[in-house]
Order: sequence, then structure tokens, then C-alpha cells
Amino acid sequence: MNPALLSLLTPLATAILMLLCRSRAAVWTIAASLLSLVAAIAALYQVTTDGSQLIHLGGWESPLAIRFRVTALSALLLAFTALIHLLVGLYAARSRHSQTRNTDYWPLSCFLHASLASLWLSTDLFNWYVILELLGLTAVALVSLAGTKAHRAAFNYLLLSLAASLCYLLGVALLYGRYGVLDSLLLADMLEADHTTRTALLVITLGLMLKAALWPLHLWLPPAHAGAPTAVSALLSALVVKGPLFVLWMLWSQVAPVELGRQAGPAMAAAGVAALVSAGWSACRTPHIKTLVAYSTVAQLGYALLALGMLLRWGVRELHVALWLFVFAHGLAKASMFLAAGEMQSTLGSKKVSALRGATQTVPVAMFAFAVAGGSLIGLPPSGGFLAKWVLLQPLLLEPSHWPWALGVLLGTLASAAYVFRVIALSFDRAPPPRPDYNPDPVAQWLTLLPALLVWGMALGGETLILWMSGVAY
Amino acid sequence: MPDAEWLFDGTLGILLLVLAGAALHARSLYAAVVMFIALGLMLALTWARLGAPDLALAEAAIGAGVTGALLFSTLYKAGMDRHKRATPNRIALLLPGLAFLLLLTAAWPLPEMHSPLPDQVMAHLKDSGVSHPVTAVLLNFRAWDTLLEVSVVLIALLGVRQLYPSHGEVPTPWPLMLAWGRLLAPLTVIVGGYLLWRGTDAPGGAFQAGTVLAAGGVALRLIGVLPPLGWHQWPVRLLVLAGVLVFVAVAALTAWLGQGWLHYPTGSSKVLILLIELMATASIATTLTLLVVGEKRELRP
Amino acid sequence: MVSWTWLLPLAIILSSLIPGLLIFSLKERQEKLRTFLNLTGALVKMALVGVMLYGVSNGVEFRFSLPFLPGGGLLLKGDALSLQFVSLSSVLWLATTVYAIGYLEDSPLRSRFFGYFSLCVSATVGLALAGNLVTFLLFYELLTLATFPLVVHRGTKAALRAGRVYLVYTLAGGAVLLMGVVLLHTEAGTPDFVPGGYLSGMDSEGNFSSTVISGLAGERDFTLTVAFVLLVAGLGVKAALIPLHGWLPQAMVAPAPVSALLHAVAVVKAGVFGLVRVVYDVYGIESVRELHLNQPLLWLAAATIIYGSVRALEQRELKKRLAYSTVSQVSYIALGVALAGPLAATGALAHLVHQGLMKVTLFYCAGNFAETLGVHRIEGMNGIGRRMPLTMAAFTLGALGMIGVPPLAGFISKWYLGLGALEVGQDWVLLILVASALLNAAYFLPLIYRGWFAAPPDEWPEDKRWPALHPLLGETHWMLLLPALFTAVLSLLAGLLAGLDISPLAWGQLIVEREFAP
Amino acid sequence: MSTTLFYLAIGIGLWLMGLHGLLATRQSIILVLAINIMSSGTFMVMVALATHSDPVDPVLQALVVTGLVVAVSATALALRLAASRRRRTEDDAT
Repeated sequence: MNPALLSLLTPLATAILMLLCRSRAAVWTIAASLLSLVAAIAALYQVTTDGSQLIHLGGWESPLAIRFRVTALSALLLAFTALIHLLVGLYAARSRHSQTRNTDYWPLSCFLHASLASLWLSTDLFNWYVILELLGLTAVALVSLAGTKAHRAAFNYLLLSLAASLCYLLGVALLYGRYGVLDSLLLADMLEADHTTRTALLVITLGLMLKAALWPLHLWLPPAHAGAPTAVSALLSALVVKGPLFVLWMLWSQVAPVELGRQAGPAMAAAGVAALVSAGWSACRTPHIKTLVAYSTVAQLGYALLALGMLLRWGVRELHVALWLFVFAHGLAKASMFLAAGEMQSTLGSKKVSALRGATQTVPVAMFAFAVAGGSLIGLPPSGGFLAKWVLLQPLLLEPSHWPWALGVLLGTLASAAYVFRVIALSFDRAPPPRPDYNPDPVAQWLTLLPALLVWGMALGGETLILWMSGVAY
Repeated sequence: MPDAEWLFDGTLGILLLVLAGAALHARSLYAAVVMFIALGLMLALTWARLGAPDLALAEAAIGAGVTGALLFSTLYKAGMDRHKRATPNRIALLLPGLAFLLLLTAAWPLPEMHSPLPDQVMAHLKDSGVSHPVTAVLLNFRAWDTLLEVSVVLIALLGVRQLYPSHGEVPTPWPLMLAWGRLLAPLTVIVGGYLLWRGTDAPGGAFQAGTVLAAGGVALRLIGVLPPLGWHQWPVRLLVLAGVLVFVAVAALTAWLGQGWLHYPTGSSKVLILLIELMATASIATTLTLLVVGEKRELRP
Repeated sequence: MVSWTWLLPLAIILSSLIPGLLIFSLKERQEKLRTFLNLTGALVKMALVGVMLYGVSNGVEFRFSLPFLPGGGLLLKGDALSLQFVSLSSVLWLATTVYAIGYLEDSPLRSRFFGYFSLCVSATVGLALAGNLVTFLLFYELLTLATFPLVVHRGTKAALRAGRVYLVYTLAGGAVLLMGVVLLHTEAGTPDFVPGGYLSGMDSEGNFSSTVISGLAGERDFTLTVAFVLLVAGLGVKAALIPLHGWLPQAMVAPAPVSALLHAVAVVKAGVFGLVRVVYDVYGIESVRELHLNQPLLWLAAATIIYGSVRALEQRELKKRLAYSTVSQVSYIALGVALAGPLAATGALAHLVHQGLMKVTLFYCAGNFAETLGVHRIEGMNGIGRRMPLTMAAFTLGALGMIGVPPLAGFISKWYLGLGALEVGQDWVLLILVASALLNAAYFLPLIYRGWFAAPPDEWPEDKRWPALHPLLGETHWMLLLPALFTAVLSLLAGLLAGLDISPLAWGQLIVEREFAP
Repeated sequence: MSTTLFYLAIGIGLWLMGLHGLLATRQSIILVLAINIMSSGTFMVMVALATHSDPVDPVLQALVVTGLVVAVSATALALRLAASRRRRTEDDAT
């Protein structure tokens, strides 16, 4: 069997069997993530040696059936998804505070994994719609695991997600009406810059931006991500918002006519800068820990949007690398940050940022994880976030006329530094006497640190990674 | 008679818009739901008018039937009937107005365009194992979509399971309802089975059949013939999961032993499709029944 | 010989990094082990630096590289300039560690403190050994991160506020520096630092050409100028050039050993050291002159010197006065760099070490006064020399050196700076030097007078006594006293023995010979 | 104006009506209805497009069947969430 398919099948089958046998075993999920990771790495190896491959589902030829495409990027995304699930699963299995005991967290997270894996592989516009719905419903179910207090956020999340899907579907319907095919690779050769295409792309883009919580359509994200159980928040921020982003990237960079991309690029880039600044500002103002981290996700997605916009505008190849490096670095860092924030919040017994006073003394390792992850979000060297920013900045600084965009990156850096250090500064305060139920769990805290260490480890192989990513086909 | 056709189309179109508006702006929630169900029925009529009988069946069963039942049961359970009317919002009016023009101009040239796909479907229909093109697309050409869609139904149930349980017990049924229910239930089984079987070569199929069966299931549960259904009962779980399970198993086996992911071996297409449809019907029927009638609470006691 | 040379730069960094990480994991009461780790690390580092000094003076190349970014890997390299800074920091680290152990005796959270303390030194050393701009940037940011916990160590309101100000300045500076580095990278890549500057050896296409300094095209000039401004702005924050100096006086709330480290070794020096690197080894004197960038830098440095001194005069709190004095004194180095002549450069490089030795002495002494007698303000220093004669003697040496009294270290560097100014025809700089010396005298001499000649108060605010090693050293804890004496003597020797081959001045001359070599 | 175009316009109208409902109301049941109206509009656009081939495009029909099932699943979840959310606000009030 093709290893990429195995990487997709493993979590799907595990989820079903787990539901059937009524076992909520963390062990199975972790084993499935591990197997999926190994399969994804095998797929990556295969792709790098043999080049990207197309899988015709059902054996039918392309306009009729759905196709999967395994490229270096999709294999990398498969591996990344499995890795994040593995890391989060380890934490969720260990921590008392992961809010996963006695719930359907494990099968649902497997479904989440499977739907993301199929998203990376698919190339079909309608198939993406079904996957996005699956992803959205799974995410909502996971958010509502947190109990009744999260239901309002879950409801709003569901509604917006549905509305976004319907925007997307309307656009897809228009495109199908215009060109008669649904396969994005076939569409790539057919699209013309006429009014119908333009409108369809506009509607699709709005839908996807809403789903990916890209500024200014991000307002649903902070309550949903902050209200979810800790492990779920990590998965949502690290992975789920990246799904629609992937579709957006595919559509604009591979399918849409170049001249439309040129026109849309600056608008997207401007939205990206606005996201960096405004969400950064909100993160500095919010009184709650997890809301802060959630706003940081919105802000960091601004980098990706900026990279995408500039990519469309100038067609510089490095910006693909920058975009995906941001996604990987942010995923790892944000997983760590959410886990650390949740662990600290539960250990200290308060959702407020102010409760983190003296956290370096009461929950030192989790606080360290928060800081290390934050360092990568700011883009301090030598972290994954720094690599991404380095690659992004070069094309921005190449021409003096592009420099204003670099200023946007500068502002984003400062904003992220502000909200990260807002927490860190507080944690060096002298701690208040511990609460009576204070009972820290060092192992869980170390597990929150794991993804953050990996994101800094990314930098060790930075040169290889960047050169490899610049070399692979997009 | 183009004039009569236009009259019909015009009336139908306006009725649809009016019903939609009424559902959104009705004075009470109850009225809104009634308007909405009427809208569903009109939609089914429209699909039939547009030459899509599969959809007409599906809409009548799913859109109007199940959604209506869900809406009413929500109204009943949550005891909601207070309703603040929507305040006229200038943005909410202006934005759709502009968007309408934009979208309409975008859609203007579309009736002239032609897709190569229908011809391809027809060309490969004989290899697909079924003779009804819609079923061929659903369960063969685009079977992966359908697999994911069955998963969506499952996830909806899993999601509902995480929430509050439905309120209280089923009310005591009237005698008349008891009698009707006993009559209705076997009927639904027959109709559902017929729809399923017919789906291979004429309009009909798993979803329609599953929905009809679910209606029977709901009726039986309401009159108390069916015992309370719960996730903890393994037959229920097996029924709910059967569709996805068989589908995934077929996908895995074809990928592992056969020629590729969901590539049915020549000759056994029809058997496999029937098997999948049968299981999917069972799953959808059980899942929808559980979604409407709810189940015993077991999470977080 | 070749087989181990790549290891040495890494080993120098690890000699403080590993103890630092180990210390984090220690329990609060494992005091002996902690002290052992600290001192072992410091001694090993000094030994390694000694080996490297010997090697570099014999022409051995020490080089460690790791691929990290395309065209700009992680590169550690031991050259003459880096050794000037590395030696300073390793010697002062040893002294400050001893001092800090004494200073923080019985205070809470010492594992955390010494952990970050070691990280801070590791970052400083890494920064000194950085062989290209990317590596420099990396350690520059790490230094910010490692220093912040030290600044806020006390956890008081004032400390947290100071920490916040420190972060705002340094992180913004870091971001600006990053922009500059990337901009330069897009223009010319990130080659190794080269004596004489790699940009001077490149033509407008960014290729190395054999003919030095071919015509720089217009747009390239503009880009290079902008990059220079960004780099100087980024480095100027740590170097406390006006108007970017605001964090330094506030950071005074940190414990005395931290202040000593910040002012003499780590943060401020890192900024100035970066300036030296950028001007000499990235742009090269020729390019800087050609782009007309040295003159504004010179004005900025001169203004900072005068401004710092004037503000120091206003301060009534001892540590604050010392802080503004740092603002002023560190700019001497920037001044020497901007003068762009061999003599001035020699003076600047010597001052890098001299200022470190003198300022660290002064901070140790200020810490001793505060710790032993509770004296924080200048008014409290009356007659303090009678109670603590040795500390006051060290203080006097440091202060006189700062003023530039011969034959102390400060005199040597100022003398060379003055000669350098005359050499390049910027005579007005002499006026600045004289004015600053007068101002220095105006804010240091009264302290010396009060300390020795004014009548002591009947009772000190507090009067702590520790068991003495020797009756002569009984005025305060020996671990507080010895480092102060040690550095005071060093600063005296640096001036007296400036003619020797091993003096900072001689080493500075060696560097300058290489930088200004045709 | 052909039949196809007429139903396309009606579909777009329904879609926008749903959107309008989403923006204009805060009542959770009505919001769910609005979403459903929006999806009906989308489906109508798709079915109208299906009529311009002969026989009626089976691919689009199949897509709409899939869409309908997805929509009803999502509606079920949304309604239960709405009910639970409502109960919570009532709990808070008492």
C-alpha cells in the first residue's frame, strides 16, 4: 500500500475500532499517531526519491474521479500532522488537566487526524468541501468536550464554520458551472480571468478566510480556542486552521490565473499585517491566558497571509518556503504554548494572566515551555520561527520599494514580543503562597516542553531544510 | 406551453423566497419552523421540477422530514418560544443587495457552459456496476466523498453525545398513535428497502432509504415499542459504525490487496456497492434515530 | 594540532553553558555543589581562553561551523578582536562569580540566578566568538533573554518595571538589528568577518573583486547606508548611545553583581563590540568613510559622552551615578571607532578592556557599601574610608582611572584617543575629551573626598559583620572584598604595564595592525 | 431569461437571504434556519446548473445529495448545541 494512504488510513481505522470496542485508550491513539508518522516519513522518502505521484481513487481517470496527489509538501504535512498528534497525545495521556478523561477525546482526535491527512492529499474542490465540513464538525465536537461553559463558543464556531463552508461551496459551484471540472490540477490549466472566475474566487476566499480565522474574519477563534480543553486547543491552533489555509494556498498559487493573483496579493498581505498588529494588540490586552495564546494564533496567521499575498504579487519562490516554514514553526510552538498555558492555568487554578505571577517558581518547566515557544513565535534565533522570518524578510528587503512590508514584519515581531513577555515578566514576580490544592505534575510539564524544543531543533538543520524546501516542486 | 411553465416557475420561485423570508422573520419560533418545513417541501417540488428525482426524494426525507423533526424536538425540549424579532440592520440589508448583483452577473454566462463530466459518467456507467448514474457517482466514481460524508454523520452523533442529554422520558403516546406507529413502522421498512434496492438503477439509494427507516425508528421509539437506545449497547454501536467500517475496510483491502484505494475488482462492483449501501443505510437510519430521539446520558454522570 | 582547533571555540561556550544548565536543576540548598560548578566552569573557561590566546598569537585558526541558514551558517571563530573581549569576560566572570556567591549568601532563588548568570556569560562569549553577522545576531538575542531574568531577579515592583523597560528597548533593538542583518544579507550574503571589512572588498554586483573598493553604485550605496543605520540603531540600544540609553539607568535595581556584569562585561560591551565588528569587519573603514557614515557616528558618540557625564553629575544615588558614567564611558569606544584612524582604534580597543576593569571595580565597591553598611546614596559616603579602607581604596583607583589620571588604565586609552583625533584631523574631539574628563572629575572627586576626609556618621544605617579570613580583610565579607581588590589591581597594572606585549593596549595594537593592513 | 438562469437567481437569492438572516438575528434557532436556507440556496444553484446538460448532470446531483446529508448532520449538532447553550444561560440566570 502507498505509505501516504497508510498514514491516512491508520488514524481513521483506529478511530472506528476504538468507538466500536468502546475503548478510550490513549495508548491506541498514540500508537496510531506513531505508525502514521512512520508511514508519512516513508512517503516523504518515496516522494523525494521518485518525485511526486498521483493516485487515482477507484482507478478512474481524472475529471471523473477524485485524485490524490502526494508531493513533498503534502508528505511533509502528513508527517507534521502525525507528529503534532503524537506530541499532544502524549501530554493528554499523562496530564490530569488535559480534560480528556472519560470523554470521546481519543476517537475524535483520530478523526481530526484522518480528515487533515485527507485534506493534504486531496486535489478535488468538492472533496475539500466535505473534508472541511468533517474537520469543522470534529473540531466543534472537540471544543464542546470542555463542558457547558464552552457550548456558546462551540455553537458560534459551528455556525461560522458552516456559513464559511457554504460560501466556499457556492464558489465551487460557480467554478464547476463555468469550467465543468472539480479537479484543481485540471482547473489550473483552464482558468481565465473573467468575471465569473473572479467572483467565484472571491466567495471561496472569503469562506476559507473565515474558516482559517484570517483577519478580519477571525473573531470566532479566540473564544473557541480558549474555551476548548487544553489538548484540543493545541490541536486546533496547531493544525486545524492550517487546513483551510492549505486550500487557499493551493487555489491561489496553483490554480488561479496569475494576473488575478497579482491583484489580490497586496490586499491579502495588507490583511496579514493588520492581523499581526491588531491581534497582537488584543493579545496584549486580554485578561485570560488561553485567550492570549488564541489571539497569538490569529496574529501569527498574519505572517502566513503576508507571505501568501507577497507570493501572489511577485511570484518569488522563496515565499512558498517562508509560508510553510511559518506553518510548521507555528504549529509546534503553538502546541507547546497552549499545552503549557493550560497546564499552568489548571495547576494554579485560575484563567487569568495575573495568576501567573511567580510562575517561574510554582510551575517552572511549563513556564519555560511557554517562554521557549514564545521565543519561536517572536522569531528569536535560532528557532523555527526565526528561519521562517529570515526567509520571508529577504524578498521583502530586496527592493527599496518593498520595504514598507518589512516594516509590517517588524511591527508583528514587536507585538508578539510584547504579549509573550507580558507573561514572562509577570512570571518572574515573587510568587504568592501556593493554594491548598497546589499539586504540580513535573512530567506533564516536561511534555509541554517537547514541541517547543523541536521547534528550536528545527534550526539545527535549518540550512538543509530551507534548501530542500526551495528545491521541491510546488 | 411555455407560458404555463413560466407561471409555475415564477410562482414557485417567489414562494420559495417568501417562505424563506417568513421563516427568518416569523413572530414566533414555532411559526418560523413551520415556514421552514414548508420551504423544504417546496424545495423538494423544485428539485422534481428541475429533473432531479433523487434530490426530491432526499430533500423530502432529509431536508423536510428529519430537519423538521429535529427542529420540533429542540423547540419542545428546550421549551423555547420567546423570540425577539430581528432588528432591521442596515448592513444586513445592504450587503446582500450588493452581493446579489455581483453573484448574478457572475452566474449570467453559466447556462451557456457545458461540462464534460456527464458524458464521461455515461461512458463509464457500464463499468461501474450500477446502472443509475447518480448512484454510480456516489458509490463508485466519487466514493471517497461518500465515505467522508458517512463519517460526517457519525461525527455529528459523537458531537451530540458530548452535550446535555435530551430532556426526560418520551411522553405517553395516545392510543391512536400507537396503532398508527405499529402500522407505520413495517411500512417504512418496506419503503426503505425498496428505495435502497432501486437505487442501483433508478432514483433512490442509501440516504433516502436510511432516512425513511429512521422515520420508522423514531415512530417506534415514540410509541415505546423500541427500548431506549444507548451508545453502551454494542448492537447500536455496531449499527452506527457499520457503514464507515465496511467502507473503510473496502478501501483498505482494495488498496492493500487490489489495484488501488476504492478500486473495486472487476465483476464484484455491484456486490460491493450493495454491501456498502446496505451498511450505510443501517448506519444512517440508526444515527438519525439517535439524533432525533436522543439517547440515555452516559458521559460525565 | 588541527584536529582539536574546531572544538575550542565551542568548548569555551560550553564551559559556562553546561554548568549553567546543571545549576538550574539543583535544589536551593545544594550550595556547595553549585559553587563548585560555578567556579569550575569559570576556571576551565579561563584555561581554555589561555590556550586560545596562545594559539592565536601563533597564527592558529580556530573555527567551528554548523549549517544553519543558507549562506550564513553558525560560525564560531577565534580571532584577535574576539579574544580581546573573550579574555575580558572570562576573567571578569570568575571575579563576579566569587562576588555574587558572597553577595547572594542566604538570599532565595539562587539556583535560578546562577543558572541565568552562566547563560548570560555563555551568550557573551558566543557573541565575542561569532564569526559572522548571523551568529552574532543569534547570541545578541540570547544575551537579551539570559539577562532579563537577572535584571528582574529581585522580583520587586521596581525590578519588574526596569525589566519591562529593558525588554522594550532591547527587543526592539534586536528586531531592528535583524532587519539590518537581513538587508545586508540580501545585498552581499553573510560571509565571515574579515579584517578590513568584507563589503570593502566587493564590487557592486556583490562579487569579491581583487581590486579593493571599486565604485559603489548609487542604489547599493543607499541600501548599504540604510543597513548601517539599522545595524547601528540595533546595536546602539545595548551600547546605550543616546537617545537609546533609557534602559540602562533603570536597570540599576538589579543586584550589584548583575549591574557589574551588565556594565562592564555583557550587555553594554556587547553593543559596542558589535559596533566595532560592523565598522571594521563588515563594512571596513574605507567603505564607512566613503559612505560618509563615520562623521554622524562620531557626533553621536561625542554627544553621548557629554550627556552621560552631565546626567551623572545630577544623580545623588551612587549606582545611578555610576550608570550614567557608563553611558558616557562606553561611548569613548564608539568615538574611537568612529574616528577611523589607527591610533584612535587602538585607544578604543584598549578602552574596551580598561573601562570593563574600572567599572566593574566601582560596582563591586558600590555593592559592598550597600551590602555592608546600607549606604546607597552619595550623602551616606561620608567617612566611609575609615570603616572600609580597602574597598574605598579600590573605589578610588577605579574612579581616578575613569577620570584619566596617569598612569592608570583610563589615561592610556584617553591618550590614544586624543592622539587618534589629531591624527585624522578632528581636533574638536580633544575638547570633548577634556570636557568629559573635567566632568568625570566633577562627579568622582567629591565621592573620593567624602569617603576619605569627611567625618563619618555616628551610626551606619546597618552594619553587618562577617567572620574574617584575616584581620586585615575584616571590613566586609571576603568574597565581596577580594574581587574588588583584584580588579582594581588589574586596572592599575593595565595602565602601568601598558608597554608590555601582553597588555590590552598591545593586543589592541595587534588588532589594529591587522584591520588597517592594506 | 432561461429556466436555468431563473433558478440560478432564485438560488442566489436564497443564499443571500440566509446570509442576511445570519447577520440580522441572534436567536439561535433562527440562525440554524438561516444556515439551512443558505445551504438550500447553494444546492439550488448546483441543481440549476445541472439542468443545462441533458440528461440532468448526475455529478452535481450526487454532490447535492452529499451536501444535504452533511447539512442535516450539522443541523442536528447545531440544534443540540443551541438547546444546551440555552439551558446554560437559564441556569446562570437562576
